[in-house]
Amino acid sequence: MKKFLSMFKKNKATGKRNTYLIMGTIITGLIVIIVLVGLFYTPYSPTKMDSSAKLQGFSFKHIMGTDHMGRDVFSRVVYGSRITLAIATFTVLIGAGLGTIIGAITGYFGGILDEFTMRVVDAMLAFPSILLSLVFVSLFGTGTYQVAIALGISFVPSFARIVRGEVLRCKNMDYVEVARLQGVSDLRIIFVHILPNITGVLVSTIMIGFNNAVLAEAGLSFLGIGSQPPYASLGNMLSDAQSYLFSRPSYVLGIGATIVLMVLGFSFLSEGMKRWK
Amino acid sequence: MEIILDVTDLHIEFHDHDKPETVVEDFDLMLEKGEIVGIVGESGSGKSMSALAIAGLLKRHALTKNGRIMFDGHDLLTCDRDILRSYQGDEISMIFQEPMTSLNPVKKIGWQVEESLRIHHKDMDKKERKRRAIEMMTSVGLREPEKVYNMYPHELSGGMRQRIMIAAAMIGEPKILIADEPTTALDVTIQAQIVELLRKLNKEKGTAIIFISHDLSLIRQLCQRVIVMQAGNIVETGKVEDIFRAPQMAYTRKLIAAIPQIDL
Amino acid sequence: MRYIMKKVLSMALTLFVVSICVFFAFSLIPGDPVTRMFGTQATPELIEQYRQKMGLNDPLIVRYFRWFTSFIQGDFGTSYDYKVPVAGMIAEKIPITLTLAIMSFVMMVIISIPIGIYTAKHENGIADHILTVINQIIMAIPPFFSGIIMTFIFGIVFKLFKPGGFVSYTKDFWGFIEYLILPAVAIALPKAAMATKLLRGSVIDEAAKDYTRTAYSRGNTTNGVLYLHVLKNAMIPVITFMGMALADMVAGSIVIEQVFGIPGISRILLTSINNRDYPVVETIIMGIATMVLVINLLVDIIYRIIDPRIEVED
Amino acid sequence: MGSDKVIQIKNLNVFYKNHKKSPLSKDRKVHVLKGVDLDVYEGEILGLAGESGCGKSTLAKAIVGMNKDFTGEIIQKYQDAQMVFQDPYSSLNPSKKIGWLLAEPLKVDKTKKWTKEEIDAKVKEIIKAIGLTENMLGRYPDQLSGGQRQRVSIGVALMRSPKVLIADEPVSALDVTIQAQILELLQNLHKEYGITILFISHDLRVIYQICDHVAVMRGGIIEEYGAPKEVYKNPKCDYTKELLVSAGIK
Repeated sequence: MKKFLSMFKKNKATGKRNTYLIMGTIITGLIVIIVLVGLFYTPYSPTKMDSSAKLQGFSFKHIMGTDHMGRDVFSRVVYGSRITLAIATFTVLIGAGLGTIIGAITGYFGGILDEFTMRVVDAMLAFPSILLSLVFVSLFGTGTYQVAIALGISFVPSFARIVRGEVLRCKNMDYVEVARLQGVSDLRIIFVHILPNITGVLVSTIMIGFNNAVLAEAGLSFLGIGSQPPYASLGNMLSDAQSYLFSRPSYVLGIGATIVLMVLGFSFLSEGMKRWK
Repeated sequence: MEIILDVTDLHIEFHDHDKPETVVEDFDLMLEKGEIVGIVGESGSGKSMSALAIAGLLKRHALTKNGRIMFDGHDLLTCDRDILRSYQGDEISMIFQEPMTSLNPVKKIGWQVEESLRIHHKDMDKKERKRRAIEMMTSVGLREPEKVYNMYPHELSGGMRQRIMIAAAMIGEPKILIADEPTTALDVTIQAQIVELLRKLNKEKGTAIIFISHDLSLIRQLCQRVIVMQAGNIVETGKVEDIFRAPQMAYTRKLIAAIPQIDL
Repeated sequence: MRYIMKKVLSMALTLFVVSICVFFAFSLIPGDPVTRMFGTQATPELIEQYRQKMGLNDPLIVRYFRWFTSFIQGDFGTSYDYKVPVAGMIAEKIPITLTLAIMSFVMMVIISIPIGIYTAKHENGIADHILTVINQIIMAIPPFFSGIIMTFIFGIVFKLFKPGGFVSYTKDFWGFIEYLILPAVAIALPKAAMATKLLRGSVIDEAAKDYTRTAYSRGNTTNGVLYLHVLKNAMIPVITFMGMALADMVAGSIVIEQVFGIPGISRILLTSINNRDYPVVETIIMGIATMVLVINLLVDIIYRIIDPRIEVED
Repeated sequence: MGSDKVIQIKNLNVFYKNHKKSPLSKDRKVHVLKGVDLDVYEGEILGLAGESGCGKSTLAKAIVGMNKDFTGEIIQKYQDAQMVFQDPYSSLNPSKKIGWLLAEPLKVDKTKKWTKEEIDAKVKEIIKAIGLTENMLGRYPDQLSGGQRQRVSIGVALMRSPKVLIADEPVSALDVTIQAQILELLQNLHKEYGITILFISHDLRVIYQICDHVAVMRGGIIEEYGAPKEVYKNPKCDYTKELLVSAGIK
């Protein structure tokens, strides 16, 4: 944590600030705060229809306008962001958690297990990620939880690959040999000696994971897979809004911009954290 | 003797950080035609930086260079980039410490050996270039040069790659060869062969050599004159035998003392 | 040649493994296909009769080999919903999706390579900074959103094309290509941004290596070093990325076909997933898997041509 | 005889498997050590000389048990040999402080349970023995110079007071003046703790300076063995001669 905070200060050697990290923190922070506040308060109920106020443009009353059923788009976006973020978090938790364990163990021990696992991982990685999630969705079903699990599993291979690569790199360092000579147990070497050296890469990968998870969830729900109306997630709402592109073009903007900002926040954070040591 | 290179008051400063950092201060060097001069020093002494500056290979941003490097009537520090380039690889060549990484991994050996000819002798035809390359590769002691000509760097050992580097550097018959720790990454027996090769080329082609090393005993084997550097400054300079017999400065004495003595 | 043979063999092996995974995954899902076919009209006798007819009572292994052998002979089974052969259903859709993917790929290559080289060459210049930020933003815009925006700008404001006015390639080939331009741009943009970023980084990394210093020492100009020495090395990771991007684009077109109302394989795939029409889903997945593997094979061959070190490592 | 030998190596053969990259390619075995016989005597510094690829590091790894895939015999009087590596930059974990690195060998010691006070005392003893000060304990490896790092590496190896220390090219990556200091440190520790040292180096001069015996290796075989002074004066095999000439000694 201390290290994280110190990254906001000017770099002593180069005199530069980590702009990406600052921008990423501001954007992501803002979205997270709005979503958290949205747990207790939104300007309108996201499901309350008002037939007298259909498809209104941006105004002070409705900052993102209203939709085709007269619901307040901003309130719906806050609600949809909550679903998107929740699924993304779940996805990254599964992906990073399982991926780190699989990658660390196969990378460290090597052998047949490693060769087999990596074949499977490579085969999965070669598949386009959206297709992979579609395969799992068609196996598990199309509900919110199913989508979260499907996305989570499809994220495991990339985490496993990256962690394995890092562990392999560290494993060949002499300090691991030294530890082995002293009789340090394998698990202690993996988790106490090696893992602290790859936190930088891991944290940055997790942020990229969020970035990809938000994109993937939005894509799937745009296709109508995932949480169902009236509690729609962002992609779903965007798909609805597209039908009204003629009558109220600005309808898509609020929703689309939210997705872009959410992704941008995470991608900035990841860029910034690549400089984490 | 004819002076072919005259470096005076060379001063190099890096500006990567807030505070400028001086890496070379008041470096002087007069190189006579056909002689071998050694520059010795530990890491951070500025020996490689001086060499890179002479070869015109220090990157142009984030640093300042002062002083003069006179070659062929031009100051290489201030002259036009095109003039500098016309000397690089043709009149002034350089070989480096890491033969494993100094060659382009995806280009054939022959292509890399001929490169200087392609750049500086545009009228030369392909056949002649190849003939010269094979000839040069033979004279640096490569067996089967025809075969090596079509190989890639990863197929060769470290010693062979350093020979290739030397062949590529010498193909334009330069006046000056700058060798930056050319044997440090090699085994002792290979090291001795490379040193022998450099001595032979110096004799046959009359190329002057600036030989940079951290190893005083190696300098003693090859060079006539030596410049001792420490922390960017020249500590002492003179004939190799004089310096070994009667080192003037404390640092030189320390360097000599660090060589384990063998009395058989 | 031996290298290619080896890769083809390994590709066939992978495809075999994928087919096993796909078949067993879809066979293990709860729910009986016959019940699924007849819905509420299903009587136990009818179900049993069809189970016999379709060979569903045979052991899984037998069914797998039956499925696999007919699959490689081009018989992909019959759709539960439409009761027609799957092959016929998707045959005319594939060229549409494939054209879209290839157009996006060409655009990505055309955009990313010059910009990547330019920004790397002028590292830390003003243009580099601006392009890097733009890049970062473009990467964050999902194709379905940029597709909608483009529909609005070019379709509704400037009326340069008619949204939803897709023409099939059988009727008007150039009209078909014209309609696909905007969708292809939408797919290509984020990939091009990523490729640009990767190429820029790769060129900068390679330019810091020892051999570039050697190249300068022989009197090369900056452009000489860049184009004769650095670029070939720098392309190696970019080619891997582009191969994966091409595969991604085939899948990415699924979403974008929805945005632009293009009747490619996406609509069939989505309805089949929603309706659990497994023969169709299996076929499309196997089709895309085969394509992905063929792309990988091509990437491996290009690799082998560019990087002479590969043979030794193998 | 016999009892004063800390390590006896008899007809040691080591094969390296070239790890296969795909199931379609064949395993290739490389014969790295070809019947090595070597005795290491208690309290001596034995120099192992040779060029890269001659098998000297392989021999070291076999002795400390990092490579168990060998035929022949390795008899050790004490089973506690520790090792110091060449590269002072990769042999210290960059994410740990010096104090932690020194304490780790005691924390994982299976033969004895160390209390916190005992560990602290031992760490302080060793940091002094390797010529560093206690304020270094709170630093990270990247805040140290190459020579200081190599001192710490030696310190880590000494924490459990081993009777045998194997030093694999411990000074090759260092500047000459630093090299001299580390050699002096090794000699001092040798005297003070009575440790037997197997000193691996490609540098015949360094071996001459500190070793009691020297074994010259080439291609997995020990070509020559003896006291450095004798071997250097009257080298019996051509290879030793070539090495001596190359190094400018003869």
